[in-house]
Amino acid sequence: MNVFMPDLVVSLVFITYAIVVLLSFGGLLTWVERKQAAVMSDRIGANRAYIKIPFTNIKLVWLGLFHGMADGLKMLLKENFKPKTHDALGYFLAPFIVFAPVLLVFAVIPFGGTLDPAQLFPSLASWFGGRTYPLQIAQLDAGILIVFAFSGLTIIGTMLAGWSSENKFSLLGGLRAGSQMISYELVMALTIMGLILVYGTVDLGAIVRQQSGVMLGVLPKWGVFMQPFAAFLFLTAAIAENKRIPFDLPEAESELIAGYYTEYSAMKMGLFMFAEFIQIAIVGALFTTLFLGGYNLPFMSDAGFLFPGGHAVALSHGLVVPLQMLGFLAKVFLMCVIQIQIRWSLPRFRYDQMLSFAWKMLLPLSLANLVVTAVAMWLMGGGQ
Amino acid sequence: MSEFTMGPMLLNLVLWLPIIGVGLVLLAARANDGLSRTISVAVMTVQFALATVLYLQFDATAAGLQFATQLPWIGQWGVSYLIGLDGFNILLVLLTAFLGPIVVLGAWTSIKQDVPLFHVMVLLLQFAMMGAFVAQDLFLFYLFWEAMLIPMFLIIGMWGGARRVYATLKFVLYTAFGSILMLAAVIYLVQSMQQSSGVLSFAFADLYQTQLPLSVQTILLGAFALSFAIKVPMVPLHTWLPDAHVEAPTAGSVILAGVLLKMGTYGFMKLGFPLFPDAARAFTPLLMTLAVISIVYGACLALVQTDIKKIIAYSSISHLGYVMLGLLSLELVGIQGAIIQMVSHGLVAAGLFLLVGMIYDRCHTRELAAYGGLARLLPVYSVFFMIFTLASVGLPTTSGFTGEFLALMGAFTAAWPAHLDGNNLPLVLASVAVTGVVLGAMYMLRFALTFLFGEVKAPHQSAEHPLLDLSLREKSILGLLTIAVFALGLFPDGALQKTELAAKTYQSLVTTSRTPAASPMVGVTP
Amino acid sequence: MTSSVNAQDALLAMLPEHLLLGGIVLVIIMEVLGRGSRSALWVALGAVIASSAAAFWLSNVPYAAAPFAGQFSVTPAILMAKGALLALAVPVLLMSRTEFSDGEFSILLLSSLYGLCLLPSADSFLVMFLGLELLAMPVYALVLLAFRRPQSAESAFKYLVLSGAASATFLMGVSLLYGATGSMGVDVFGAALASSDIMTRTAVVLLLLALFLKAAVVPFHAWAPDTYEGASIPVTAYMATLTKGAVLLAAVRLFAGANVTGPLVDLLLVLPLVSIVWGNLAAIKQQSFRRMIAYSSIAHAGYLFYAFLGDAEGRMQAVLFYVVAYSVVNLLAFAVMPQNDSDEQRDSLDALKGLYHRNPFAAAMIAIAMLSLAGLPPFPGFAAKFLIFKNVVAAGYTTYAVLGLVGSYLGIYFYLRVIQLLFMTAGEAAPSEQRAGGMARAAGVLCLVGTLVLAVLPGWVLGRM
Amino acid sequence: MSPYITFLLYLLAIVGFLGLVLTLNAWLGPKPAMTSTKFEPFECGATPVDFVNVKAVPIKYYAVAIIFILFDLETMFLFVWALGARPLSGFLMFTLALFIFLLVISLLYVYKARILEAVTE
Amino acid sequence: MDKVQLLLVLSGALFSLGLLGVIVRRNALVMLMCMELMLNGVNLSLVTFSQQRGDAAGAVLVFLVFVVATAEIALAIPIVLLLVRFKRSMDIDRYADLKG
Repeated sequence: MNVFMPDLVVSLVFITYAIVVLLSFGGLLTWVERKQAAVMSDRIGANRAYIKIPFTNIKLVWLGLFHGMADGLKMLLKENFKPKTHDALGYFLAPFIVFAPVLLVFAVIPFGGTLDPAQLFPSLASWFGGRTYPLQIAQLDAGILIVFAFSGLTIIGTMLAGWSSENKFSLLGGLRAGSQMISYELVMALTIMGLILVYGTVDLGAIVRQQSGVMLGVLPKWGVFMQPFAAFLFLTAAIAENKRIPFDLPEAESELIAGYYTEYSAMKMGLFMFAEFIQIAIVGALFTTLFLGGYNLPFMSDAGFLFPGGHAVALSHGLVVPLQMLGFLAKVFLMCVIQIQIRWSLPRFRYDQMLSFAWKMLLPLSLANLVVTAVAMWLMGGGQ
Repeated sequence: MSEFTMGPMLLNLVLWLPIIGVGLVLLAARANDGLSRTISVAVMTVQFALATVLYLQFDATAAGLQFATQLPWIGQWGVSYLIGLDGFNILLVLLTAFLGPIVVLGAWTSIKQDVPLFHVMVLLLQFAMMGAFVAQDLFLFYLFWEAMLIPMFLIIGMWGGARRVYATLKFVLYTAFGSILMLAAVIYLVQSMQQSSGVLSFAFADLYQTQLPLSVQTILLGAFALSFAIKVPMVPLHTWLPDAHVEAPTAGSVILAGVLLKMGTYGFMKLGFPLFPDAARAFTPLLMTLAVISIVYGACLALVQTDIKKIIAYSSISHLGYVMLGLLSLELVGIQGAIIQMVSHGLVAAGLFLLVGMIYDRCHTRELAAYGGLARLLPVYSVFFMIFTLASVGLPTTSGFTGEFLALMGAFTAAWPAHLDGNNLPLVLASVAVTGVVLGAMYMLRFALTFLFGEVKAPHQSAEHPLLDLSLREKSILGLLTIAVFALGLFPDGALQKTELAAKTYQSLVTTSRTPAASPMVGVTP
Repeated sequence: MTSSVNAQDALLAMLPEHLLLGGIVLVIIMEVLGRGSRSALWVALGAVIASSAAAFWLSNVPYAAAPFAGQFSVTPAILMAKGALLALAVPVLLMSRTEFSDGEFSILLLSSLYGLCLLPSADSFLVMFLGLELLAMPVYALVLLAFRRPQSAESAFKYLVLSGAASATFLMGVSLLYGATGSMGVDVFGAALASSDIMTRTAVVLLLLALFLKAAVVPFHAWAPDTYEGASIPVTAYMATLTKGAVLLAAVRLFAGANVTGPLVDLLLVLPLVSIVWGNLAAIKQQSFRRMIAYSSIAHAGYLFYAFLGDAEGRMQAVLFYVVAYSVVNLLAFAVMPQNDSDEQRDSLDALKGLYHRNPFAAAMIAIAMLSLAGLPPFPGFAAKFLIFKNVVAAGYTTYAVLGLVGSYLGIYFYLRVIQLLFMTAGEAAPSEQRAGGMARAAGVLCLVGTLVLAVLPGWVLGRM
Repeated sequence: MSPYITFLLYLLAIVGFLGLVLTLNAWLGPKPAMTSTKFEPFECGATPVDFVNVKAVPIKYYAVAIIFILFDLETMFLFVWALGARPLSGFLMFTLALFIFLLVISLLYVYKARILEAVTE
Repeated sequence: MDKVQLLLVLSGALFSLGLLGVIVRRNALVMLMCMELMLNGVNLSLVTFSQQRGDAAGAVLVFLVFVVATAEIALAIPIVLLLVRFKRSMDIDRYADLKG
């Protein structure tokens, strides 16, 4: 029986979903960032862009939601400037190397539970042959290692952008970005070490599955409750890895203009910006997967809800899957909002402070976290 | 060697005394040069006295080693510290010990720089030479044999003449080349002995038992012979010797001619021929030819030299040819003659080199043409010079006569039966060798005549610096040598007795065939 | 997997390594606390001496264990080898005092020694590779550490690239062998020697080439002279002696019980011979002492590989004895080298002219070292060479033994030339010339004692190996 | 279907998207003539120091890179340890303790060497 | 040609290419890259064999190779930088103060 076609179709659907979701998140977050800033500073913002329906006077403002679209359009229509001296190959490749890995990371993140197409489309049951699909683009065992591998690529892209532009400020920005990102990359990897020790796997799907159910009677068995400290460290490191305020030194406008992408314009510059916003979502997704139970909703299993105290609500598969997907998106969105909240709340670090914060603060703390986790597990009987 | 008695102790003392002397000289090195000289001459004298005791106590009738010491040394390789006296080495040990103080006294004033180092080197050399003579273990022998190079290298290189570095490198490189091949042969010999008989030992006595096919014997003898022949030196491997002698300081020349050259012939006698008797016999004609060529060629070269040291150097080549001739004759008389000739040449050449050194110290040139009529200026010197010249020529009553006569006699004794069998070569060779005696007389007398008589010439002398005759020190060392030369010439009986048994042993070893019945193939080269 | 580890064995069998590790950690801690500089050397010395003593003690017990089965094992002979090599590191540390004032040298040297200790014990290629790298890697840094002249960087780079390429070659060989046999154990190498399978044979050739590269055997020697020249004296001494010895011990472990047979034997016959001849010839024209030593070490690598022609059981002993004898005298020469302001001057052979008249002790020591390296009796170099050639003859390779000996004869000239410069040539001291530092001289005396012991009592030493 | 193929498809889709937008931009964007002023590197509003821009990278940043590489390797080993540490025996705890101890020592050494401070000095 | 052979040929090609590069290329950085290429060829073959045999030993060695390669590069880069500073060039033919 040919299993290739159904697999291909499902994969293409997943890929489309992922790209659409991530791109919309990226676009949406530009608006969220503006809007949230406005709300926090008690002003009305991002309300000018609109679509005027032709031949009427109706302007669709929709809370300024069209700002994101306008940005995108504007960048498409701008002049594609290239500096006089630059390394052509590096200059051309850098946006790709920055942008692509960010999206690629999503390949290993499960954005929902297991899909059984036969239940959703009974007519196609025989075509699918009873195969089920976890909602995840590529089920790679290496899981989290893939995440780190590809976020590492971003560093190269960033530095390449800075170096190939052959501008002093770009170079400095690139170097700062490089040393910052590698430092926090390291911290990020160390923070989840405790989690990996607890779960005993690096496969993100398995990690999420282990987070279903409850512990201590009421609490969802989420990573954040098992490793609260790690969650905090991870989020900090992830924000820094994304070069967001308070760690935005590589592109500090007031110091370095735009850092490594000073010499980029139009859509190429847009891609750098876009990548940053998408990465907010990716960080949110990662955090959700690792610490917030992923697509798991509290007290919910594949069969429906089972609340403490014995109340049970049965749900059909057709309901469970969208619920899980929505739950996942909601958690991710929440995390994005938190990140933007942080962005508007904190001042920027000084460069040396930023480095020593990584090496002298987060790194020892994450090591301590690992040791404490290990000791606790050992005392509790070796984590059988 | 069943019990540890005074005898072995004495031999050990004789051997190790120079090392004690080295320690003392090093301790005194910071003080003054005179102390170094005194220490080393004292040590050498004591050594000579003890060696004399050994000589007197040596039992000429007893077979085997005397005063032997055997201690396990490198057990894994079957190497032991085995030393002892036998008829082969007793005379040479005595000669070495006798020349020791003479060398030091001879260099008393001529060595002015780095005096402590000089004495350290002389003492080390003395130790190595003594060790090579008394060693009864091949490994030990090789060790001492090679160890001699280093002090000699420095003695020639540091205190020698203008081209000393060239000469000393040539000396060492020549000698080392032979030694390397000998080392390979030693390893192969011991290894094949172990494989065929299961005995892992370097002791000469054990090695004399080895059975080897003729082809292997030939190759091994070739390696040994190359090493020894370079040391003797035999033509055509002699070219290092004139250079070394000319550039060496007097003391170096004396040691070189007096003892070091004997190493080669001693090696042939003790090792080369007895270890590989079949090959030795097979190659006797070749070796004998080379020996005779050495005699005649050396003498011819000596005849045309203008450098006084070179004359004596080439005469050494000629004289040692007789030793080889005697050894190869395989006649008792010839073998004994060879031994006596070794000692005799040691004494005579030492005396001649000392004499040349003394005149060089005074006149700073070695050109024969620069001298003349010294008999008028330096009467005492001239007397001694005549004595040693005549001893070198082989005048009866001197040691030179005894040695050469016996060696030639051996050659003829061996040649006659062969001649009757139709092999004329030995007879021809022996006859040619006799011409060497005549040539010897020619070059020595030419030397003495130009040197001592005729127009009075002596460089570097003036009214302020008159040419002084021999000092008491010089007289006494030459006197000692003269006594020895005459003693050996007039009363060779004692020496002959002590070596008779050894000569017989040598004879029987070399004449007994030792090829195995069925040749075991050992160490086949892939 | 983990439960099979016997704690006591793991502690005892690796005691020398543990002590070294303790030393490293202690020195780093002291550096961190800011009181390293002066006392780091003493701590490192203590660690090396302690671990050497531990190895000797365990060897004498006698102790044998395999705490990590299939990875790491010790026997009395191996422990003896470790102890001997570690003891040789003591003079290196002592003579480092004049060149390096801070603790980095000690840390790097101890790390390298740790790798050295792993090599003779390695049961699997994993450990052996780890050992080889741990051995070499700190040395790259050491070459660069005493940055005395621009050439240091160049020499470090050359060493790194060549050594890295050698490691990769080694690994490729390991990989192919692993593919062919399915085992990572070093024992498979011996069986592979005689194999006719093309993959296995390629693997063996690659492994041999890697060893030749690491040990600087002609034609893979070009890095050695450059690297030795650019490094400072203690580092050159370390590279020329211990590193080379460790590589050879690794080779011994690799060949294990195997007699050299099969079609690849030619490789082991010809290249070492060429190495001997070329090393000795090329050394003649050198003007720099360290380059000369480098070429001499190339020749000595040839002798050492000759040992592999001999029977398997005597190999370890022959190699170890040779390495010890060769190292002791090399270290002796380096320890007493007079100091000079500029490294070039210190290194030049001309600086040795007439040294005897200025510094008789140093001149005598260097002379002894040269004579021993030349293999002249009664110095230990002779006994070592004798042992190796004896084994070669016993194994039946008489022709090659003779050729090797003749090759070694070629070397005598340039060693004697050094003595000639020391004793027979007049030379003025450079204005900045000083005697070697006190600690270095102490190292020299230690080496002298070692040399004398090896010269006078080779039987005693051999009996213990 | 192998997840790697899916992964590759995903990658292709992303690169395709990128190519699309960049091509659109190149096609749609204006292409005015270049002027020399436009080519001057922009340096924070000040007159450019030098028209030839720099490519040389300050060496001090390499120090950070190197310590990152080294510690990242340690992390790799920790990954392996964490994955393999089941059941968590005393011996494994001991190995962790040893490892972390050495890690901390080297971290302290990094602090002591002032590599981080050097970047900004 | 099955998958294993293909992978082995690839790894051999990588290795040989690297080796060739180390020998013939004159740019210091390229030489280092070629060295890494050799190691990557090795890694590929190790992993292939490890998979083929279902044995972890090969994969473990790969880990060690990672470490070593990284440490080597960590050391190599500063050395190259020093060289460039002294010679103003990455061409190793210009590093001829020491003639091998």
